[in-house]
Amino acid sequence: MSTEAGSGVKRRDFLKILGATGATTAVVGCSSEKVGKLIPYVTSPDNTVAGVSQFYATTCKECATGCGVLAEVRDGRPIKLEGNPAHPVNRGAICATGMSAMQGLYNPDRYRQPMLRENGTLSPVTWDRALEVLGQKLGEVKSRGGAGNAVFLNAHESGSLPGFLDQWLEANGMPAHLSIDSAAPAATIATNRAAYGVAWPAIDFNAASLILSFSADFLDAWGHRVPQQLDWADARAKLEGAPKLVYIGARRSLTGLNADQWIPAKAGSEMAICNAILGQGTVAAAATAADVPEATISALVAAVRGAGSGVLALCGMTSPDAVECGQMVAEINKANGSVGTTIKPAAAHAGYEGMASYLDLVDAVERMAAGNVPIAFVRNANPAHSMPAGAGFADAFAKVGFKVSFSSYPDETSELCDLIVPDNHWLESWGDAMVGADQRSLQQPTLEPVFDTRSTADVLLAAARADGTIASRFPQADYRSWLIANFAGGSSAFATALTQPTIAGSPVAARATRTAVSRPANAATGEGNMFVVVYPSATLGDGVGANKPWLQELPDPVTKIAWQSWVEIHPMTAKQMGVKEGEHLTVKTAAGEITAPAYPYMGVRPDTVAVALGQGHTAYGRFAQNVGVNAYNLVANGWDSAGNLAIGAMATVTRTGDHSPLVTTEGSARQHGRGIAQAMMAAALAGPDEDHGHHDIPGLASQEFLPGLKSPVAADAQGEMANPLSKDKGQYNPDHPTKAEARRWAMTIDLARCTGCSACVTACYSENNIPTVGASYQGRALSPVTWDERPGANILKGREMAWIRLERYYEGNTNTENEFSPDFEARFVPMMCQHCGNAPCEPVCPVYATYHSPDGLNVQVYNRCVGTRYCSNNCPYKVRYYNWFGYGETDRRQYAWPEPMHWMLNPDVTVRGKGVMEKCTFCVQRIREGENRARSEERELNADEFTTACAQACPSKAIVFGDAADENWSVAKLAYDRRAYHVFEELNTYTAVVYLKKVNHPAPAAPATA
Amino acid sequence: MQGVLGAFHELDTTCHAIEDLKKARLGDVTVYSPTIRHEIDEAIDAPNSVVRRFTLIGGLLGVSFGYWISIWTGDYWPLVTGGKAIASWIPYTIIGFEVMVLVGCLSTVAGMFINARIPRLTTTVGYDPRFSGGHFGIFVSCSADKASQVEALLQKHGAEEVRREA
Amino acid sequence: MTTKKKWTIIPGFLALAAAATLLSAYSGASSSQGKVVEQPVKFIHNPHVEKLGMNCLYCHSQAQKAMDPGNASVATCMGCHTLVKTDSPEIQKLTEYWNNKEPIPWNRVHKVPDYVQFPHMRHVNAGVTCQSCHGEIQKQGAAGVGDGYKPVEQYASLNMGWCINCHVQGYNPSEGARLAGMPDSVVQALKSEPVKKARYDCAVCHY
Amino acid sequence: MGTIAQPVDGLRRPNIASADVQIPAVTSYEQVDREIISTLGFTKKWLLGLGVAILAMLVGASAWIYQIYWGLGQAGYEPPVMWGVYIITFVFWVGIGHAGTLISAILYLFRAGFRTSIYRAAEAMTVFAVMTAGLFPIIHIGRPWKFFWLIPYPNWRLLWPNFKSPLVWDVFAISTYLTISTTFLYIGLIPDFAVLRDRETNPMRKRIYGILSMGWRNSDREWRHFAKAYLFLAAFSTPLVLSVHSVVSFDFAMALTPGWHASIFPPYFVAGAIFSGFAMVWTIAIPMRKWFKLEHYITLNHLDATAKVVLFTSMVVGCAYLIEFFIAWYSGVRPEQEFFWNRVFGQWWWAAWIMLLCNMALPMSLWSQKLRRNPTWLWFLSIFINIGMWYERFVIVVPSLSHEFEPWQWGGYTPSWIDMSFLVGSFGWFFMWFLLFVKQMPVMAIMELKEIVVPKRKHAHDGGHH
Repeated sequence: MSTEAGSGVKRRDFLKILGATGATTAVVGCSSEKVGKLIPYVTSPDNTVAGVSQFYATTCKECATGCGVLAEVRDGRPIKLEGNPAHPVNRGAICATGMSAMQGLYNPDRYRQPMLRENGTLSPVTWDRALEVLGQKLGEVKSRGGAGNAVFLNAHESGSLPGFLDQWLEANGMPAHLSIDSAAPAATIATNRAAYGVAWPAIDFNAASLILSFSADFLDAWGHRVPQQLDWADARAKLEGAPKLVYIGARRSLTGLNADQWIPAKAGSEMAICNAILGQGTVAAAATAADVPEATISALVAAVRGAGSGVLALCGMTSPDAVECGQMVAEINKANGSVGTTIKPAAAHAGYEGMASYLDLVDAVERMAAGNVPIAFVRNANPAHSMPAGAGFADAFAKVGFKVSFSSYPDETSELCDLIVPDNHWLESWGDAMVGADQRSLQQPTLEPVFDTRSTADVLLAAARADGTIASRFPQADYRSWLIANFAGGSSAFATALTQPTIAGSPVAARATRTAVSRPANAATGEGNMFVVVYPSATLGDGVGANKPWLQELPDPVTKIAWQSWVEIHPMTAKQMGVKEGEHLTVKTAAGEITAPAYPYMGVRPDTVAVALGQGHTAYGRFAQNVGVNAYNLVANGWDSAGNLAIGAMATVTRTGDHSPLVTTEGSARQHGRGIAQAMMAAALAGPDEDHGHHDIPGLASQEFLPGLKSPVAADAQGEMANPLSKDKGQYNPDHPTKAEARRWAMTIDLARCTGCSACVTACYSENNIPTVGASYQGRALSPVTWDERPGANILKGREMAWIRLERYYEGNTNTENEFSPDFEARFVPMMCQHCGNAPCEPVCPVYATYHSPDGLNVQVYNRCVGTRYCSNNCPYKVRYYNWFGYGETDRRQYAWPEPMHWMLNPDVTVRGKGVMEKCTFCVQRIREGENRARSEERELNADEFTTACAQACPSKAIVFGDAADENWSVAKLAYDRRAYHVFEELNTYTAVVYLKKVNHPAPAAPATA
Repeated sequence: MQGVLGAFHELDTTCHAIEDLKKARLGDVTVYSPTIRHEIDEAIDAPNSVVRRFTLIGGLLGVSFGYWISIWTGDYWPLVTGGKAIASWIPYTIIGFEVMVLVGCLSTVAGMFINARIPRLTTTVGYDPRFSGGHFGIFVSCSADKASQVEALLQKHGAEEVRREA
Repeated sequence: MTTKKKWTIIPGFLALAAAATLLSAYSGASSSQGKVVEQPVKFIHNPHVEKLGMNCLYCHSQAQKAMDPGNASVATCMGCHTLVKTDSPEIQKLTEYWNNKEPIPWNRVHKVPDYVQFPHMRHVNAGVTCQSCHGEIQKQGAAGVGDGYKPVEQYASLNMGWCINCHVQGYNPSEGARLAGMPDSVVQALKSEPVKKARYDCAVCHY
Repeated sequence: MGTIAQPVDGLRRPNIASADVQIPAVTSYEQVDREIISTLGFTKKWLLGLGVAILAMLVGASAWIYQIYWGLGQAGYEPPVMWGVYIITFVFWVGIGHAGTLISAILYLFRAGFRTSIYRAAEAMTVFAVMTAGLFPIIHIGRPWKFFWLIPYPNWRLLWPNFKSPLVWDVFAISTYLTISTTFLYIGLIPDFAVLRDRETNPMRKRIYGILSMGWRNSDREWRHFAKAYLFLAAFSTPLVLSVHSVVSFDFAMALTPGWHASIFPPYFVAGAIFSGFAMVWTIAIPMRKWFKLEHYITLNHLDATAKVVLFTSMVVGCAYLIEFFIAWYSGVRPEQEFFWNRVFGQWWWAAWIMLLCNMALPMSLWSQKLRRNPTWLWFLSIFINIGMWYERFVIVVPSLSHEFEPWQWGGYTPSWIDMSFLVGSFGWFFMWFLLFVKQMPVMAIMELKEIVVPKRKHAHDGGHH
């Protein structure tokens, strides 16, 4: 710059420039995050370490089974439910419904405080006001002497609470409460009580050699699902000696798909089949009634005779003649002497004792309709949704003087009530459940109540103690002290008892005996061109689970449809009616009609359609409202001879012409020769192992690397042409000080055990903060101003996020459109990231967001991923999932955990933001936690010290995880089982997940083998 | 620098003028022409351009840098992807090739700029806008005493215009 | 100044700014090293650690058991300060918190991003001294709570390159001991110890 | 219809043009200057075109902002189809980019005569096509604000990109290609800027052209180094063209997806690129030739020669399709066979048939010389060819991803309104730059045109002696 005056950059300009550049550096340089807080305790509670989980044992109250559950509590709130390994009922397993209780606890739509109906609308009130109104109303009813006509409807549960309720009701001069459960197998309970004297005898699959299931879906939603599935899987794991299952029914349920043979008996023909088996009826009559070849029936009769005391006949029917059929089935067991070997009344499960029949409920509704019920209480039951429209519950309920609801959810029934006194969730309250005649499983709260709710028993105690006349009969102030009062050893013994899975003893107070209402059966099947089967959904039950996004997003184990109702119709019938998948069908029975998209399913008889219960809520919350249709509208208000709701009916099915795509996660249900789900006959197990025997083709993937499960990590793929410089293999060097390379995390999945129940999918959602994407507010924009509000819209675009999915491939019977044949097989394959040694997804990632760790994991680093999605394109298993929207970002419209549901997020796992790829990580946080704990205790990892969430929850114990390089781990032995194979071996990916072939058995009642 | 400038309109006359000037060796000759003409190049008979050396060095530098950065970063933080070697040189050949082309071309351009001495900030002596249009120009830088000889020679070869440049 | 010269200022300015940004991005200036954070109560480590010889785990009791070491509960402080130096204004502030049964809202000084899982217990149990990462904390507050008071500051850059260097080259126990103010004999003895290396692939800290 | 002029005796063959395709209607250097520079004036039609292009570009830009805010979910991606319109448009524009370099570099080495009058427009088209293509890798990734992680810059996290990934090769290939073709264009433009500087009257534009021409003086020293540098740039660009589109094809060939995993991809993509590139040259050159009245520069011989190249590359591409089907059948690998059956009769049969029609059937019309020399037919054919080529990439990307190894994850794909606005935006962006270029810089290389024009000579026949 020239220095003469007036020219060149003046000093002042220069300083200005310097200032500006300095400013930009400063702005960019220092990170201006706001300062975070480090809040200590005032006085730190004993034996709690902030950031380390505590496990509290409690009992699951989602259904009557009463599984033992460990609630993982982190910093004062449960974040996950796991099975209690020591509990005799579920032995460490837990089902999808059990785990989803978390979403019931933190449900954003729960009542947050008491509500009172003032001039027509329910408005929040304080607890004092609510108790005052309750006391005043009770006083009025008792003073006017109408207490004798009160009605208390409680969702059925075993344990001491029913006894307490009856004590309270009796004290107030009110009749005993009705313990109702519309999803329970009422007809089977009635026949069990008649035939074996107990509501639910123990079912021993291990002792059985031939199981006849008359629509008894013991792997779906019938009876005590988890213990049944545990025993079933253990029995089937005996491979050659496994019991054979014959499923007799009009619709092949999940249990049917696991059966060795399906006899598609026409609805109502079961009685004839039983007669044929017992020899009281002719085979020909049974064959014509069931519309099944005569040879099959005679083969069935011969097979039953051959099985002797190994026969286990179960009846799960709900048709008008269900009770009579149940008795005939019991006869079959007795005739073959299998009572005591396969059916054990002595070791009965006490879950269903004391359940009211449907007739009792109808009687109560009629009394309400007659207007002489002054006060009605409802707790956790939702008859407004789960009763046939014919019963007219809503109008009857309207005539009740004062309606009190203890339910904590705004479901259809509590919306009709005048006073809502929200109950604590079972994870927030004390209690117990009876799992055996003398086996009591205690229940303790795992956190301070999330909202301003109180346990019902405490509310009732408060009301009773406020009423001078009966205050003396209730000395204890709250339910806990009531439980402890009569507990041998007082509260200290009670505290230690809480840590036991079950304790001996009976409920504190017994249930009051009640004379069941009995009337002659009045169920009629009505008329129509097709039969309709209405069955409780395996995940949503009859509607209780509808407001939980995990259960809505979990595809139905059979049809793989989520967030929707559907009508199952046989492809042949669909073709005759000119109906394609997704076209709306109207199913009209005498009681009512529903319209839903058609789902061609070859597992129903051509003359039958099937609809699942559970959907169609008009209230209940953002995830359940106007999703699907309520199948109860199809059911008439009829009951069988034991007073239970009879569901079977005839219907006319018509096309409506409009169409909505099925929200399904299934691409194609056929393997197209890819060999993903492999199976072998049980007999072949005796023969030579031809798969892994000879090595005639060197380098053949299926033989070469199977024993060498350890992939050639870091061995140079180009062999000797490798770059000599790459000798420094970093941690992949076996003698690197960290010894990381010595380990090889692997997993085996036994397809012989897996029943396709999808509990592993929900366990993965719960452990790894996987977002649910199907809610109606999570769709994408169809145009700058309109959003796709359909429920399941994202799943229509194939964007579900389940890291592990349950694939259901069919075998056989490919000509389903033209001919009906029941002989097809379904194979279930849990498919997750295979953590391949030669992972195709790793070399294509441009930023090392995915690589192969020395201990055999295919790692996905969320904060390094830029989202090119090439890895998902290159993955032959398609197990990588992408965050299309900010499901994990709180300020997003598509946020997946509306407050307070984000409390259950696992703090050890990153919640992924938008634009990032995610996949199964073999629960790397559990591996780290195990390794950190081992290092803190200065020892090596013990064999089978920890496992992944899916393996832990699996009710079939089909998944085993561990270090395949260390032979003490059980996975190391299983990985070299003769049934072991890798999916897509020919792609040379060296997967770390080894599948064990499914073992098929010849159809027991096939004509050829009779 | 001063010298004589002659503007021609025809190609053959320009070539003859260049050859005579070369024989007469009166001063170094700069020829302006609107485009590349081989006739002029042969008349000038200048040595082959050195740009090719720049290209060679640039290319070799590029390929070695390409390989080096790939292998060094691979070894710096050894992460195995897809069972491939940490420093697997086969894919790195592509990087080597691309960087070879990049550095090769840029060094060629640099070579051209350096040798042709552009970008040129000062205006040049003896340049006339017509030489980028349709005319050829010959500029002979010589002392004043030889200038008249040069002018005569240019006139002889039919230069349209001859003038002295300061 | 000819218009030509004036025009060159703008590209010059841009070049300078770009250079500054790049340099700061690379030189780690984007870490919050040396960050000084004011605290509600002027706590001084020196008298506690150096003079009284209290172990770090007395207050940060979870350093061996959890990912985050946590901080002393108010009860721990009041264990001594119900009697010791109750006249000092800082202790009066502390007692006031204690009387209102209100936790002391300490400000967090060291923060790793939330996609990093930094397990304190793994490092503490491996023998890494606190001072290796938090600097000679025992000297903090030696100048009392007067005007010379300097609160706890972030000693290390806490950025990824700094962690990785320690994992790759290994932690030198004698250097850790020296920083922790251990006697020289211990420091010399530890010199013969091998360097402690650790795994440095991504899944160790990012999952 | 320009007659084919015989080479003028006594004159050395021009540096670049073979004798066969001359521009006899152009007689003098001054005429070249006058006619080429006349194309630079602003016209209302040009302003209208620019306005439309900018509007289209803004549609794309606003779609991008919307997508960055909401996330890629707004696009029509339907797993397993994780790549869609953006990658198809990326390969489409990179493909178009290659013809420019082919014409200006490879044909320069072949001394092809018809190159001279179309190579500048083609080279500019290359630069702008690659600029458009370069945007798409950033648009299609989930976290576009972190795209710089693909570049090996030193950072305090000590992390480097994975050089084994085809996407990092892409970054190197596309950025090298953009740099080299821009340099090649600019070096060729320097002498023309000198001409414009000397002819320009408006002082501001004269100053800008002066700076741009970097003080070029047409001296023999400069021409000598220029010729050598130009030759080497052309030499480097030739393998670069072939390598860049091969690297782009490696994005697919390196994956084991059925339908992608084939070693025919590099030549198949390069032939496709040249094919669609020449089509875009027609789309641009034919209207330009009419509106700028340059018919006597881009004569029908030129169009005839380019038509022969298009015919050739069309047959190569067609042959590649047939080879792919044969290899799939021959390999006996069931996923491959199903894929190719699915490509022509599956869910997107219409896309495959559009591709076959536009890329194989229609170009066969170029066998007839009458059609080869009919500009309006060539222009319509070019539009169809580019539609066909867009669908070729569609047929490669989408059907293969939707029907892969895992039948359970078979799915569909429907582009959303965001995808389409990006496609419109990319054309807007390309034509905006091209229209700006056409009015700021000469659409034909003035200095190279002068090279093939017969220079004035005093004695016509004896010429310079040797």
